[in-house]
This record gives sequence, C-alpha cells and structure tokens, in this order.
Amino acid sequence: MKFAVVNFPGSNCDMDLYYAIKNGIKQEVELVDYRALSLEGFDGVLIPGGFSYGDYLRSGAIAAHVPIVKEIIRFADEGKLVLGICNGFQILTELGLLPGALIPNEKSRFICENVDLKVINNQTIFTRDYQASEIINIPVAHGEGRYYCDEATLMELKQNDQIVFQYQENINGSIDQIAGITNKQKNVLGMMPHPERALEKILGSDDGLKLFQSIINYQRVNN
Amino acid sequence: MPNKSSRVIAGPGEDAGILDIGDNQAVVFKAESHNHPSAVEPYQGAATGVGGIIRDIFSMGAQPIALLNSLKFGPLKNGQTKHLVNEVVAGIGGYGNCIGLPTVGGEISFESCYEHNPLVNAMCVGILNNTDFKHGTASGDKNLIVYVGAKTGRDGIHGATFASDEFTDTNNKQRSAVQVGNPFIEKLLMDACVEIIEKHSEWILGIQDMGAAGLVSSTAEMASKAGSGLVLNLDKVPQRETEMTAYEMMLSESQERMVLCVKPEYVENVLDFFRNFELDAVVIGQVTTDNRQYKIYHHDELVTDIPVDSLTEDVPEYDRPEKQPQRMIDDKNYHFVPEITSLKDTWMKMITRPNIASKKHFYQTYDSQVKANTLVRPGGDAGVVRIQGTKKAIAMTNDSNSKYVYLNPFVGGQITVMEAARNIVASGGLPIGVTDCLNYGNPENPEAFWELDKSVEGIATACEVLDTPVISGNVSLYNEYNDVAIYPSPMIGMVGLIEDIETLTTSAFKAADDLIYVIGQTADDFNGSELQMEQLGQLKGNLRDLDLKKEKLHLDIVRQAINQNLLASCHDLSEGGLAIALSKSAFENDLGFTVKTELSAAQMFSETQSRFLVSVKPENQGSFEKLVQEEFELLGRVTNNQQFTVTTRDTTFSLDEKLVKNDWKEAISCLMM
Amino acid sequence: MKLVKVYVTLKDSVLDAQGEAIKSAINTMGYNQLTGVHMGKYFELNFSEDYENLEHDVDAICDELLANPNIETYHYEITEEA
Amino acid sequence: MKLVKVYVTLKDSVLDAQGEAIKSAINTMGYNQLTGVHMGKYFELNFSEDYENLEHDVDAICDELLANPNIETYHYEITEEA
Ligand SMILES: Nc1ncnc2c1ncn2[C@@H]1O[C@H](COP(=O)(O)OP(=O)(O)O)[C@@H](O)[C@H]1O
Repeated sequence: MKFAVVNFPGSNCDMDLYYAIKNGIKQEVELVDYRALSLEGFDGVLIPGGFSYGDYLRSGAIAAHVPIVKEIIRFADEGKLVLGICNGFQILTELGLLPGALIPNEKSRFICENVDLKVINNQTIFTRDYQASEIINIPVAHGEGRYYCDEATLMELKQNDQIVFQYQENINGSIDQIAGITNKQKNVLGMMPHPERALEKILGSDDGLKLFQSIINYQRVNN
Repeated sequence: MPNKSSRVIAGPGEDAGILDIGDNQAVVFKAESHNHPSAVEPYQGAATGVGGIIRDIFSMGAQPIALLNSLKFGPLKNGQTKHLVNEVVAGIGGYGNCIGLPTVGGEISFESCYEHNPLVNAMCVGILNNTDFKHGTASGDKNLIVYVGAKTGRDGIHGATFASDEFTDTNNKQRSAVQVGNPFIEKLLMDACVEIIEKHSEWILGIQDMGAAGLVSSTAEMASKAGSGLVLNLDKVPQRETEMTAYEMMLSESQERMVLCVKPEYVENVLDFFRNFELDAVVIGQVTTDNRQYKIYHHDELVTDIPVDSLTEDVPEYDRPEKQPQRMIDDKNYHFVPEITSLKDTWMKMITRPNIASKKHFYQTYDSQVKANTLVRPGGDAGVVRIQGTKKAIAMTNDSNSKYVYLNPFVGGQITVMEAARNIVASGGLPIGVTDCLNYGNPENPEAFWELDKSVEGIATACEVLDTPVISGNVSLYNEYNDVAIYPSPMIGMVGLIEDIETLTTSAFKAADDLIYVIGQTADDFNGSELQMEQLGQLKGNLRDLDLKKEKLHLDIVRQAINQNLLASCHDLSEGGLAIALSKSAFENDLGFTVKTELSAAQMFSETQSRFLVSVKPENQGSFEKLVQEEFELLGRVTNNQQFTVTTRDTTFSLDEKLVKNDWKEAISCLMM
Repeated sequence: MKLVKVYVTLKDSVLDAQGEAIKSAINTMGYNQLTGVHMGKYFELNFSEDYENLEHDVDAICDELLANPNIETYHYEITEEA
Repeated sequence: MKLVKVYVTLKDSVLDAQGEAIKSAINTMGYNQLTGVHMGKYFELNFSEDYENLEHDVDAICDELLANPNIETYHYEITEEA
C-alpha cells in the first residue's frame, strides 16, 4: 500500500506517522505538501497531529482552508481510507468529514498521558485486528480533545456503530467518553490518541501497531 | 570553569556548545534563564524563554530533540503565586507543545526567597548531523545579510538591560517591554534552518538568532567574529508597526527572527527557500572588508557609523569586593538534630512536602512524547531520548539545590553538579558535558559576590573530576526584591551519553523478591535538608565537605553495575533521603518493600551525598556484592503486598503503599486548588 | 474603510467549561452577585472599502472560518472605521 | 439583572499572532478587501442585581482576571438583561 502523510504548516507529528508506516508496518509512504493539488496514486491518506497554523482561532480551523483539502474530501467521498490523528481528527471535523467538534478539555489544560481505550467497534478497516472490547493503552497529548456533538448526532453515531474508541476514564470531558469515531461509510477515522507513538514496547506500549496492521491486512484480503 | 574535553567541538562563546558523540554526530545544548521577563509577564516570559533557547540550538544547525526546565517559586500559599506558577507552566507547555518538541525533564521547587523572584530556566538539547558547519559569522566582502522570520515590532525595547534590573516595588509596574512569542512561526523557522544547513550549507556563511538586544547585537557579533564591517539598510527590515525609529528597530527584541550571511550568488536560492516555508526573507545589508565599521542607513540617512568592535568587545570587567556571609561564620558549628516521635507520621508528612511530592500536575501538561523517541519521560531521574537510526540515546537533567548552596556555596556548587551526574548515571548514561544558569542576587553586595565566586569554584572542581566540560551557560544577576536576595541558585544542565539503549535503567522497582541496596554510607546530614525545613522551618548550619573521590567511585561502580546488567532499578538519593527514594521507587509499579536497617529513624531522611538506591535480582546478588565491595548496605526486599514495612534501629512500622502514593500524587493538586 | 466587529459565542447547548471556571474564580474573589459567565471570541475585521457584497462576504467568512456552526453562533456589526 | 459585555483586546504594539494567521487565511480564501484582523476575547457577565459598586467591581474583575494588563486592554458595556 502507498500512504500519503499530509503536512500542514505547524504539523509536528508528520515524521512520527511517516516512520510508523515506513518502519512500523513497512509500507510505502510519502509526505505530501498542503499546497499539493492531487492525491493520485495513494491508497490511504494520513493527517498527522500537531498544531496546524498554531491552532490559532480553533484547532484545525485554518488548516481546513488550504488547497489539499479539496482533494482529501474527494478521496474520502470515493470511499478511500482517511485517518486523522489528534490535530488530524480536529481538521476532519472542521472539514465536515466527521460529525461534531473538538473543544478545549474540560479542565482547560493540556494533558499528556498514556491512557486506556476500549475498542468499541472492531469491525472497521482500522480495527479488525483488535478483539471486541479489547482494552489498549495509547498515549494522548492534547489541549482541545473534548469531543462534542448534539444529542441527535450522538444517537446516529451509536446507531451506525461509528464510535470506535472510548476512554476508560474520561480524561477530557468528551461526550460519551468518545476518543475516536468514523464517518457513516467507515472509511474515515478520527481519533485523539496517538497510535503512532505506541508501536514499540520500549516507548511504553505497542498497542497502536494493530491499528496499522488492520489496514494492510484488510487491503490484502480485499485485493 | 573547565571547558575542554576530547569531545568538545565548540565551547562557550557560541550560541550553544557542541560535543562529539561519534558517528559524525554531535550533541548541542544550552540553558538560559528568563527570570525577570517571567516575573513581569509569566506566560509570555516563560514561553519566549523556551523559544529563545530553541533558536540557540537550531542556529547551530542542530535539530532540537528535547526540552527541560528548572523552576523556582515561593510557597504555594497565596493566589498570586499559584497564578504565577500556572502561567509559567502554561507558557512553557504552550510553546514546547506547539513547536513539537518533547519536554522530558526538569524540576520545580518552592522556597520563600523566590516569592517575588521566581526562577525560570529552560534548556534545549539538539543533535547536529553536519559537524563541519560554521555558524555565526559574517565574513567576505559583498556577502549579504539576510533577515528571516517574524516582523519587527517595538517588543522588548530595553529588554536586555531591563532583565538585569533589580526588582523593587516601585518599578515592578514597568510593563511596556513585553515580548510575545509565536511558536507557530518558530516551528517554520526551525524546520527551514535545520534543512538549509543540512542540505545547502554551501549557500550560507553564517546564521544567528536575534536574541537579547536584537538586530544590533546579532549582526555586530557576526561581523566582529569574522573581523569584517557591515552596512545595513533599516528600510528593508520587515516591520509590524508603523513609524518605528532606527533606534527602536535596532534594539527591538521581537521574537522568531534570524539573520544569515549569504553568498551573493546564492541569495535568490536562499530567499526562495525560506519563502517556500511562508517566512519573510529579505536582504537587509552586506558585509564590508575595507574598514571595520558598522554602518546603518534609515530613510536614506546614515544614522550610525561606529567601529564594529566597539559594540561587542568593550564589555566592562568588574573586580568586586567579596566577603563571606555572616551567617556562615555564626552558624559554623550548628548541627540540626531532628526529633522523630513517630516515623510513620514523619514519613507521611515528608512525602507531601511540595519539594518532594509528585510534580505530575505540572509536567503532564507538557507533551513529553512527540517525535516518538522519548524512552524515559518526566518522573524518573533523567529524561532519555533515543537517537533515531542508532543504538544511542541521550540522557539529560536539570538540577539545582539552592538550599545547600546557601549554606555553603562551595560544597553546594559541587553537590549541584554531582546530583546531576547521579541522575545521568542512574539512567545508564555517561556524563559528557554541562551547561549552567547562574542565578544570583546583586553582585555589588560583597556577600552575594562571595557566594557567586565560591559556588562557581565548587561547580568547576566537580566538573573537573567528572571530565564534564561546561560548554555553554548563562548568568542572571540582581535577583532581589526590596533588597532581599534569592538563595544563590546555580542550575546545572547535564547531558549524558547512553551508548546502547539496552543498558537503559529506570528508578522503579521491577519485581517482588528483588534485593534492595543502598550504595554509600548514611550519616547525620540534616543541615539544609527537607527534614530541617519541615521541623525547624529554616535553613541553618554548615555542610560537610564533599568527598569527590568517593563520589566518583560510586558513580563508577553504578555505571559498571548497569553495564554488566546487574541492576533492576537505580535511583539517586536526594531530598528527603532514603525514605523518599524507597517510596518513589515503589510507586510506579505499585510494589511494596520490607526493609531492616541499623540506621536511626531520623537517618531515613538524612541527605548524605553520594548515595544510590538500587534493586538487584536475587540471582545477581553475588556478582553485585563482589563489584561494589564494601560500599553498600543490604536493606531488604521488594514485595508485592503493597506494604512499606520498615524496621530501623529504634522503631518499626508498616504503611499502605496506596495511601502513601495517593498523598504523594495529590499533594500538589490540592495546594493548587 | 469599514470596521466589522464579530462576536462568536458557544451555543447554549454546549457546556462552556472556561466560562464556568472563570465564574467560580470570580466568585472566589468575593464577587457574589455574579451569577454567570460566558466566554466567546471577538474579532475586528478591517476592510479597505465598502462594497456591495460586504455583508454577504462577512457572513461567508463567519460561516466558513470564524465560527464553527456545530458549536458556535455569531453576530456582527458593520461600522465606519474611526 | 444586569448583563455586562466585556471586550478584551491586545494592545496595539503587541504581536497578534492569531489575528495575522486568520487574516492571511481569509485573504487566501479570496477576500482581498480585508486588510487587517484583530482577535480578542468577549465575555458576558451576568449579575443578579444592579448595585452601587457594580462598575467598580467590573473594573476590578477585568484588571485582575479577564484581561492581562501587560498586553491587553479592555472595555465594557453594562446593559439590562434581556
Ligand atoms: N518542571 C518540570 N518539567 C519537567 N519535568 C519535571 C519538572 N519538575 C519535575 N519533573 C520530573 O519529575 C521528576 C521528579 O522530580 P523531583 O520530585 O524533583 O524528584 P527527584 O528528586 O527524584 O528528581 C524529575 O526528575 C522530572 O523528570
């Protein structure tokens, strides 16, 4: 598979994600500039964490207006795989590719910690290698990670099995402890925790590896 | 101070020092204080302190890999101090998190003398892959001076002199000079500078950060180093505000700006390169070699024409009177004798003292893992970051214990260095170099000058023994408020090399039945201790001389034990002594211990130097004891019953690990409410 | 020249955690008559000239960028620049 | 019941990093008549009743908490709650 890691000005987990693909699951990967106009030839698009445009105004808000986003939207609409992590998740909600919004943590403080997540839906292309309800340990590092949506949207998320990860302990005040969701079609995943920081035991956990492996295993089976 | 070793590529005098770590790589680091700016405007003061130290590292062509900080405040008693602490911590996190560098270590302590004079020291460590690169000079006739980065505003006019002004009630309202940081721009600037030096170093002759005192300092310094002259045109300088005078532009301390010296044939490449990062980049002047004059034009008028060296080399030197502080003479033979009626109660009290309690409330607001290379995060002894593509890692720490330096500046200076070394060694690293921030009161006061002089001597003698050159650093004087000075507070930033990450060691006990040892003798060292502060409420007495030979021996023993894979855990003994070290080692994996010793209850809190707490797998007992010879005491074992069971010469008790840990964990959050 | 003042506030249904925190801080300071705080954003937009579509453009700028319709509402005033 | 609207803005000489980033985003979106953006904070404070010292208290709250006097200025309007 060939992945694009989209680099926005101020992204700072772009290389982490790049190495996660290159060394972690040994697939082809390229950094793609935010001014690029095409995602032709890629099988998956990854939007990294960081502080695009300094997170000024609202996290992800300004990044949602650069040239590459039209192409990301097209890519998602065609049912291709899009993964947004942390700031990437924020950008995806700002783009409307995922419902809801990410707002400042309940205690208004940045939080960096390894947290336990529960895999709520292990039927997605991103989570096939996890057990149902498996508890995994993945780091978070965010100041604006409180997931919010209105009641109707929450109902919909539940009905369509779009909630993929929940925090075991509600660290940031997210509605329904939501840590990660997909779109209705399940080809776009956004999550606040950083699986790309959890690929090796020496870094504290390798529970993130299965997420990336799920993607390639799915591809293998379906091609 | 010693500034030479076989590893030194660049020492003091540059933006930051450089040490060879083999494989054509070098480690670059420096610490800097931002005390006064943080006292005046805590968030921005701390943030721009972090921003400034990062620029010092990438202007050397190094890729920054990690940040640390050392903070000192007054007691967490009033709302004002809490606000100050919150804002400083938020500023440090705000900048570091946004730019995407992990904050992997540091320290925070609280003493009354810092109430109006907080100390905010920040350190940055980077890796240099192009060890040939020459930085920081502006040489060669007709070579061009290029300005890159944020626009110039009236920020921080007079900041450099202001920073060293003594604080008094009356001028604490001086609030016009605040610089504001923009970490987003600095991220672009950092990436661009690192890339241009790695990939296109032939385009540029020099690069320098516009630090304190702005454009004048930085350009004059570059010209002076190269022995050349300079012509600048201020009309070309990107400006954020209108109608700035030449004077304001030259002295502005607007952040996130760099100057480069560029060969004319590459100037378009350089400008395009930076503009591709969406950064302002313009030619503002050129190098001259016909005479060594520094000339500035503004609105077509020559506004300055002076010899370059008059701006840089004529630093006044002072020879100041010094005098031993009276307290040292008065209290020379005083020995604090603690009184412990219940070891259990004292244990619980000590564990919640703000200087001992967990600092997680603060450091969990720093991203410590971004870049996915952090092997040891805050909370351990030293922060450890691996170097991608090698087996190596860098261990780093910030240490200061100003209570000791106050009681005996010479010995205190030595202890500060050795405490840093113990943190590095306990992590499995070899100490290779030092940076410092020397934070003191008014040097015109003979006693303060004596403190400065003697503690620097102490630092120097300790660095000599360790063969750790002091390759960079910074001095902050006049830390006084209404004539009351802070404790003399040298901060040591130390960097260690871990050749093979397999030898990485952490402070947490690993498994039940492991044997617990203390390396080093414990004596009645209570002067300057946290126990003295707890019971007497003040510092008093002298310190024993530090036996540097013994210290070195223990450091070497621990290194050998780690290299032979004999230690399951290793922790240095610092504030609160054995009792606190035992507790902290147990917390991470929720283990307990059973310990029996001939020491007295009070000695459990003695702060005798040169000691380590280690745990050893039972099968390694023989090899370990053979290696350490008689320098150890076997204390007991790690248990998995979550009980701390302690028998001393005079008492025995048992405590629930969960209870102790909870108090230790929550103490700071409670105080901050 | 026109100055547009834009106010962005959270929808009532969204918990205003920052506002709550500020409220309790103010109460702690002893101002007990204070019963509620809402925190929002305030923007001043300068336009070089008035033009026919100005209002339409300001709406678009607010909808697309300054406010997130999932959580926020906005209102604005168009004034003559001082 | 009183509603106090507080506007906190950066002093003119202070770098407005957010405003600059927003301005260039809006220009990139094609709105070229926009020449400047300043970003500030907007607070709505509800008070249970009017009282003599209200204005004095609002000043104190702004000075001590809502605005950072090193870099920000503020102004406010006291209105009758709708
Ligand atoms: N300001 C800070 N920034 C980052 N890490 C910190 C800070 N303060 C404390 N820490 C982390 O907490 C650890 C423990 O600190 P401390 O309580 O002083 O204990 P010790 O005496 O064992 O070093 C430090 O080694 C460091 O990793």
